Amino acid sequence: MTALLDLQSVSVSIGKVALLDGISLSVARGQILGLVGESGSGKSLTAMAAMGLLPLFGGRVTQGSVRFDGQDMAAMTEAERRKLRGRRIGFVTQNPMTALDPVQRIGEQVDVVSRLHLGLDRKAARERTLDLLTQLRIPEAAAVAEAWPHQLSGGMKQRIVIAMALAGEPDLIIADEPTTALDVTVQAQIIQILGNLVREKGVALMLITHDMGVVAQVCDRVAVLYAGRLAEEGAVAPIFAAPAHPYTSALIGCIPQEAMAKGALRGIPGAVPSALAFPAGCRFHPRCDRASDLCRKTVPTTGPRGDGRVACHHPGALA
Amino acid sequence: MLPWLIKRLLMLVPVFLAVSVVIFSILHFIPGDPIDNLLKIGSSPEARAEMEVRYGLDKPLAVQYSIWLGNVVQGDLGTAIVARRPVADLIAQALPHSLRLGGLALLFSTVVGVLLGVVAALNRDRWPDRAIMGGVLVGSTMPSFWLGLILILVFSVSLGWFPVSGARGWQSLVLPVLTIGLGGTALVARITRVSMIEAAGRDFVTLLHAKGLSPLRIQLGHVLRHALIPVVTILALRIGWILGGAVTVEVVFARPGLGTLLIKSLSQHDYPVVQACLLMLAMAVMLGTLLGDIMQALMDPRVRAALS
Amino acid sequence: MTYPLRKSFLAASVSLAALFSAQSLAAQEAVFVIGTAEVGAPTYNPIKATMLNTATALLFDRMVSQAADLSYHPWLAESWEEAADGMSWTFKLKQGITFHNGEPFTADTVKAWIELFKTTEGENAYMAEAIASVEVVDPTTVKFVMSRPEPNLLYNLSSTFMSVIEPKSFAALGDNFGVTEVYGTGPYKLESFAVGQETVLVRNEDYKWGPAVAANAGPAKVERLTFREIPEDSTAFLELKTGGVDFLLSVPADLMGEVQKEANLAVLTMAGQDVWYMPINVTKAPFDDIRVREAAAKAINQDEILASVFGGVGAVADTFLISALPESKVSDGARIKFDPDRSNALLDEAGWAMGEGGVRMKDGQPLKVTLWTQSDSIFRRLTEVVQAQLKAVGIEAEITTFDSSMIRDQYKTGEQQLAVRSYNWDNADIVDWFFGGDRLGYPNVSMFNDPKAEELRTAAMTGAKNMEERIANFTAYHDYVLTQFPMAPIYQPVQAMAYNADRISLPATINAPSFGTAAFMDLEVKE
Amino acid sequence: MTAPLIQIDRLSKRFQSGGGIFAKPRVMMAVRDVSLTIGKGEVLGVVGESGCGKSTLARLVLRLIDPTAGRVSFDGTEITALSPAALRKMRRRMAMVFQDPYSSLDPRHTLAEVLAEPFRAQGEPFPPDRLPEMLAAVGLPATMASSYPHQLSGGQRQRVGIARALALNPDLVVLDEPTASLDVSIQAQIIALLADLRDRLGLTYLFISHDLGLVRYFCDRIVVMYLGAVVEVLPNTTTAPRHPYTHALMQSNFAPDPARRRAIEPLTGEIPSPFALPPGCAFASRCPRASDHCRRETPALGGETAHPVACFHPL
Amino acid sequence: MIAPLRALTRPQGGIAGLWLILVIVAALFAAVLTPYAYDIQNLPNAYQPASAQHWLGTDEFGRDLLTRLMYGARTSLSVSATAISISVLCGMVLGAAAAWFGGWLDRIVTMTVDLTWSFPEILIALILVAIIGPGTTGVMIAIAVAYLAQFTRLTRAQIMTLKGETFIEAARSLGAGDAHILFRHLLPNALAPVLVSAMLATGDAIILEATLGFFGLGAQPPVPSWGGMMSAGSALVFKAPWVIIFPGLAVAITVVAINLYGDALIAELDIRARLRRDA
Repeated sequence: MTALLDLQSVSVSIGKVALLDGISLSVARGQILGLVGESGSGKSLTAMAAMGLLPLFGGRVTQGSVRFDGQDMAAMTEAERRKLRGRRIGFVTQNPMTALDPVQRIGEQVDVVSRLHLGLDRKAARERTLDLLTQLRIPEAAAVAEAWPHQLSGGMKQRIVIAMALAGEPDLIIADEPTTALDVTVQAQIIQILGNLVREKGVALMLITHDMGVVAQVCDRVAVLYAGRLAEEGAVAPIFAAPAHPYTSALIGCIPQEAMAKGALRGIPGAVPSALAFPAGCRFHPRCDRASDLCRKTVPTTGPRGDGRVACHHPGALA
Repeated sequence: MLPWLIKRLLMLVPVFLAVSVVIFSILHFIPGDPIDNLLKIGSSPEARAEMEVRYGLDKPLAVQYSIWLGNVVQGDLGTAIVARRPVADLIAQALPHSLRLGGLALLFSTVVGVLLGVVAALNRDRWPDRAIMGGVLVGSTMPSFWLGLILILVFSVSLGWFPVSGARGWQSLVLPVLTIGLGGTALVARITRVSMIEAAGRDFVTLLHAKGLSPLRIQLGHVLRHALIPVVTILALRIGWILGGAVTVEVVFARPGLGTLLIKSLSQHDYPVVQACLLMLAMAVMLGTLLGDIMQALMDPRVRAALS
Repeated sequence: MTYPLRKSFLAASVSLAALFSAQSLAAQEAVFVIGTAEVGAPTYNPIKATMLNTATALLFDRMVSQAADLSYHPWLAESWEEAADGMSWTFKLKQGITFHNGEPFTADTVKAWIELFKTTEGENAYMAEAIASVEVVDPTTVKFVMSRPEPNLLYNLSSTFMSVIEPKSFAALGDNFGVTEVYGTGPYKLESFAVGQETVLVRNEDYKWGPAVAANAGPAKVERLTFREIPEDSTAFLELKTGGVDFLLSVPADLMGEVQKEANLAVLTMAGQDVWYMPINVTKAPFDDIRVREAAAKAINQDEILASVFGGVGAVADTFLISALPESKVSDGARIKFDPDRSNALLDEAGWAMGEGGVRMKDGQPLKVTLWTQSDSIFRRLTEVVQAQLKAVGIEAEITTFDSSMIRDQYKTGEQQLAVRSYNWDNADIVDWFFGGDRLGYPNVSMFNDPKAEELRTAAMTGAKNMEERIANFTAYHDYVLTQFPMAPIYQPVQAMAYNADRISLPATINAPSFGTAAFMDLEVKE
Repeated sequence: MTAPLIQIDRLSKRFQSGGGIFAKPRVMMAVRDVSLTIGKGEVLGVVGESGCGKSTLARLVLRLIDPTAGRVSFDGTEITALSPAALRKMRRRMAMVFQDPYSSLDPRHTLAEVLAEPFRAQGEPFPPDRLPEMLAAVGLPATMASSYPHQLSGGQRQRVGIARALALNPDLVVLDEPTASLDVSIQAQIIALLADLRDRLGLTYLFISHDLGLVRYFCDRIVVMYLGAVVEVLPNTTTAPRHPYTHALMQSNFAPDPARRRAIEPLTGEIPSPFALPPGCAFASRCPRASDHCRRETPALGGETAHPVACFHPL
Repeated sequence: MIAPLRALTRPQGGIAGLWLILVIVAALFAAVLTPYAYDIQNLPNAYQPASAQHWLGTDEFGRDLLTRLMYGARTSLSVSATAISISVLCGMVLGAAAAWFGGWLDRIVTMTVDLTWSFPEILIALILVAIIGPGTTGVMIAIAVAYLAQFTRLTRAQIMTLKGETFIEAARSLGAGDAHILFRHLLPNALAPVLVSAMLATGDAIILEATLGFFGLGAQPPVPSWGGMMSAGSALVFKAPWVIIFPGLAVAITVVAINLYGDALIAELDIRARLRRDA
């Protein structure tokens, strides 16, 4: 399977602060990549780097390459990148409540994508919009298209955002914590819709989340980020079966489960460090129960493990 | 929205009544008596009493108020005691000048202010932004009478481009409009810039970029549209402020208008005129707030929804 | 209507201006700025008003006109005759005169007018007080029957306040007369009047009964006159300088130098009719002590004020009347002149010893008084100088500024101590006006009520059978008032006018005491 | 079940919004006719989605807001009938930990001041020597006493919030989604701390959460709320749900185990507006089992006393 | 309070602060700093342009302009600052009461404040001076009343926002009484934004004071105030323009400085968002 989106050793800074350090990951058509980590780990920034939208936040790629369908994004002009966005890369944001322009009708906000990228006229674009809304099981699509964002519920809005992401017939969808702001019952709805897209349309999906349960449930591969670095990456089943990186293992252990004994849930001690004061060596070492002097001094290299990779001086064994 | 509008208009009635009470009563605290201006020196108390009867000043304040209000509602603003003519005439003479000056100043500050605000916001924290915001700050800190005098000194006295004073022809409007407009420009530019920057940081803007829209289209089609909502609202709220704030400029440029009429009548204790002027300004303020609400509702469907 | 633009205009702006101009200024019109003292005159009703502006003089005519030498000449009255005992006057009227509304001017008109004048409420009725009744002898002859001799009658009849109005419309219009409509026999008709802003007059084409003192009997030479009211002298000057107006009817002395710097501007001066003075409230301590009054009066350095505030234009005042009036020739001892040594000596004598900080003290109280003035800039400047001059002899004066229209109410409270004022009048009866014991507060700002002065006053006002007697009586009255120091005279200006010599031409001499109808009849606009 | 500490009897709360001289106010029943008991030493979980009234219920229990109807008794005292002064005294026995660790601490107060506040609020002198102990109890170093909230991480702030709640040794602590705005790793820390404190101090918890998984891990008994009403009370964490809504909640909770992948069966339909509840069962619009009966009549909480459920067609 | 000092370390805040300190020092020590008196006239010496003896020239009474500017700063700054202090004090009480008690009190206060807020300050001040009479006291009260709406509004908005904060609810849950919440939480938190906006308003008040002075309603002569100095100068704008230009510049530069320093202070206190939300 060839990668549609391929990040090679990407480092990102905002101003003088280095936030991402040598991130490599890829996602192929028909595949769901889960990108996991706590807040401050650099998940959203990775998404922005993939979209070429870092300048919006005053950021830039300082090292490494971002390739989409074989083309280096850095070598493209801004106009070319703009043609990728919306057309070949769809984006689903974290908070559907604020993702829509509150003073523009729903329909127009979806229409613009197919008019801009597919060259459809007003009428054709609206037909396509209604078609997409119906596909996403939005009842009374025509009425919704004429509605204002504030008239819709959160789950409905997120489906509109997904419709916008789909309107350009993209090859890749990047979904940045698409369910965090939603109620749990609605969350299932959205996850199902996204999963179906990959199965039915064969698009690639990069699903950013902090919820290992979601990853376990829908992703093919998972990349775990910690403090701007990649901790572990690989196929979902082996990693959940036997996490190599202590952080991955700890994250899984943080999800309360019915089967868990009382007192088994202990969390990870400490907190994610600030980007202004990343610790030396392995950045996870202050919170890690396997940490040695080596971890405190030397940055672990990323080595292969199974079909994936891990960056740890003391990785766990394969199952 | 129509039921809301009707309700909103009905709401103006108690406000109007409250305002009229304040306006009517406050003037009676001002020391001095307009009758003194009319009476012959050394005239008898009887003559004075007669004069008071003639202008209705002998009755209790509450009665005077109800008579006055009754007349005002019927469009009769009374007769000026010192100027000795219907107050409505005086207002009719002054109002067009004020409206012309205020309207043009409003237009000027809106157009120039929005333009500057947009340029500054698009160049945030770079030199055009700093230059514009610096200039705008300086422009807004100059006392308007002083600015007016300096403009007269430069453009009228030295260059001879515009007349020094008066209200005759478009030329005489240029400097006063500029003087008032500069202050308003500062306000508008600042709000536009801040709202643009704020709006540009909202989530939906990121999504617009992700949809592949061009930055210019995003800034002018979406961000500016949002930024204009507070600008328009505040401008509408400040209509009365601009009309009344023209006082100093009207004095400096010796222009007729509500402001000069008010000042003059105030110093002469010509109650009916002062009351009428204040009432006009209060009405402008009230209509401004109404206009602000309407504009906001027109521009923002959320507000519209909250209203219906 | 637009502005005649300055010649030095940039060509571009000229063409731009031409594009936007609604119409260009017709040659036969001129724009005047009336003096700041006349700004805000609310009406052109001469019977009722206490304040009239120059335009009034053009709407109406008077019975008689006055020449520069203060002699009286025919106008609406062709000739007149005073009875030997002064108890009646007979006027022969000109024929064929009509009012602006078409009504004829006849002896009946005069009778109706005088009756209106005497009965209409207002401050001016005293001018016709001595006229007991008016008899219509024939359509062109009227006889005034007097209740007492009135040597001042011709003066009163030449005053703008005794302009002849059209009696029918006056009665019909009520308070609107002089505001919305006005009908006189004058050389100009009212086109529009916006109080405090401007008045536009158009020529009365039928006019041919101009005053004898004017070369042109009518109609007037300029078709249309605009009188603008500009409250600030400097603004008015700038308008003249930049071509916005053609003529300033009053230029304060401190601007004279500036006017003279401009090549195209000309200055016209006429004998002054104003006196600036400092009333002293004789009832308020410490000025209930005549020594303190004298000290304050003699602390005023008139020469310094003339030189510094008024740029040396005009003359010092050392009596209450303009020096052109014979009644101003009082005894030398009565004249009030700057004498700081005397001031200091008097204050020492009165027990006010010089204290710390240059302020005199008595019984632990500082010599602190109030000094009221008007908000007009020239008043404020003069007052500040007066304040400094009083301080030089140890009197600390605290300035309070009032709006000119408000200050009269304030005087009526009697709370004032010192003030700076000016008046404009060219008749000695002004002494009565400002120091009469029955007008305390205002106009008698000094609250002066002296039994001896009252006796002298009655004699001056009503006791004279002819002019010589009247002059003698008034001189005595004036002399006595001065010795009581109810005020300090400061300055008498000249009447100064400035105009754009490129646009306006004036007759070589203006044969009138002030710039009025006679001057306007002969005034021309250059093509 | 032990003796009840809290007895809630037919509690209702109505909110009005908007309204003015001319506008008709919009009325919302945030809590509808809720009756519950909380035993001494028990951890009672209340679970439901946003807008279900669980936070309102928490505030009603502490009488931070006054109920529209119904009663709350605390240890036999009816607190809904207490005078303000008596209520203030009572407050030392019950405390609350809030959802947002950022806005629940006054930005201008140091931790020492924050922890002194419970004493000041009760008009008692603050024993400064207790400060290190109070901080240690929630796992914070004593050196932090002079720090300001903005110098702390979210987890640390929430620890301060817990320390403040425990300052006066209360019997009941109401926990209003104490971990909802924290990262999972920190959430686990806080839950562990809360469990630890409960064991050591014998506290009674009313634990509000939207996360059924968390509630099932942490609580003894679980109350499920939907649009203001209790739809089911699970007597223990292992009981199978009987209400279709509880079932759906459980289905929405993904286990971190790829081996247990299953087909996702999300709910369809829209949640009715709380301002305009339809007649009948509030869940009917999204319920796969709903019948016409459900749309007409409101099911009462009934069935087994230990495991009541409000449904005409329970699982 | 460290923030005011920290604000000085920012480049703009530093320059602005320096000017303000300079003006305040000049105002306080005018008597020592200048050999001239503000009130002694020297009429022959009138209208002198700038020279070595008179750095900014002399006015129409021959008095040293720089000296009068320094003494004028005393009047202008003290009148404005005092007026704003009164205004802030009353505004905080009114605004806090409205926000705290709500109900009809709040409605009436809000309506009054909204209406007066839309009225230009200069008009309110002019009417009040007409009632009270001219002079520094009148002007001070007039300015205080003119800005009352602004501070009432701001305080009310701050308290309303703070009332919704969880820490208030937390205090209440601990049994804290109204006084405790008002004085230990609400007012301290509302203070910084109100004080900073009071400082910015002082700038506006200086302009307002100058405008009233220009109308001749401010400090009465010979006491100089910046506006009063210009009112004398307006008649001679072409004869001795410096008489009016310099006081105007003093006003403008001082107000710019207050704004720049205020901006720096806002940045230091990190309250921009709160000020904007409530504007």
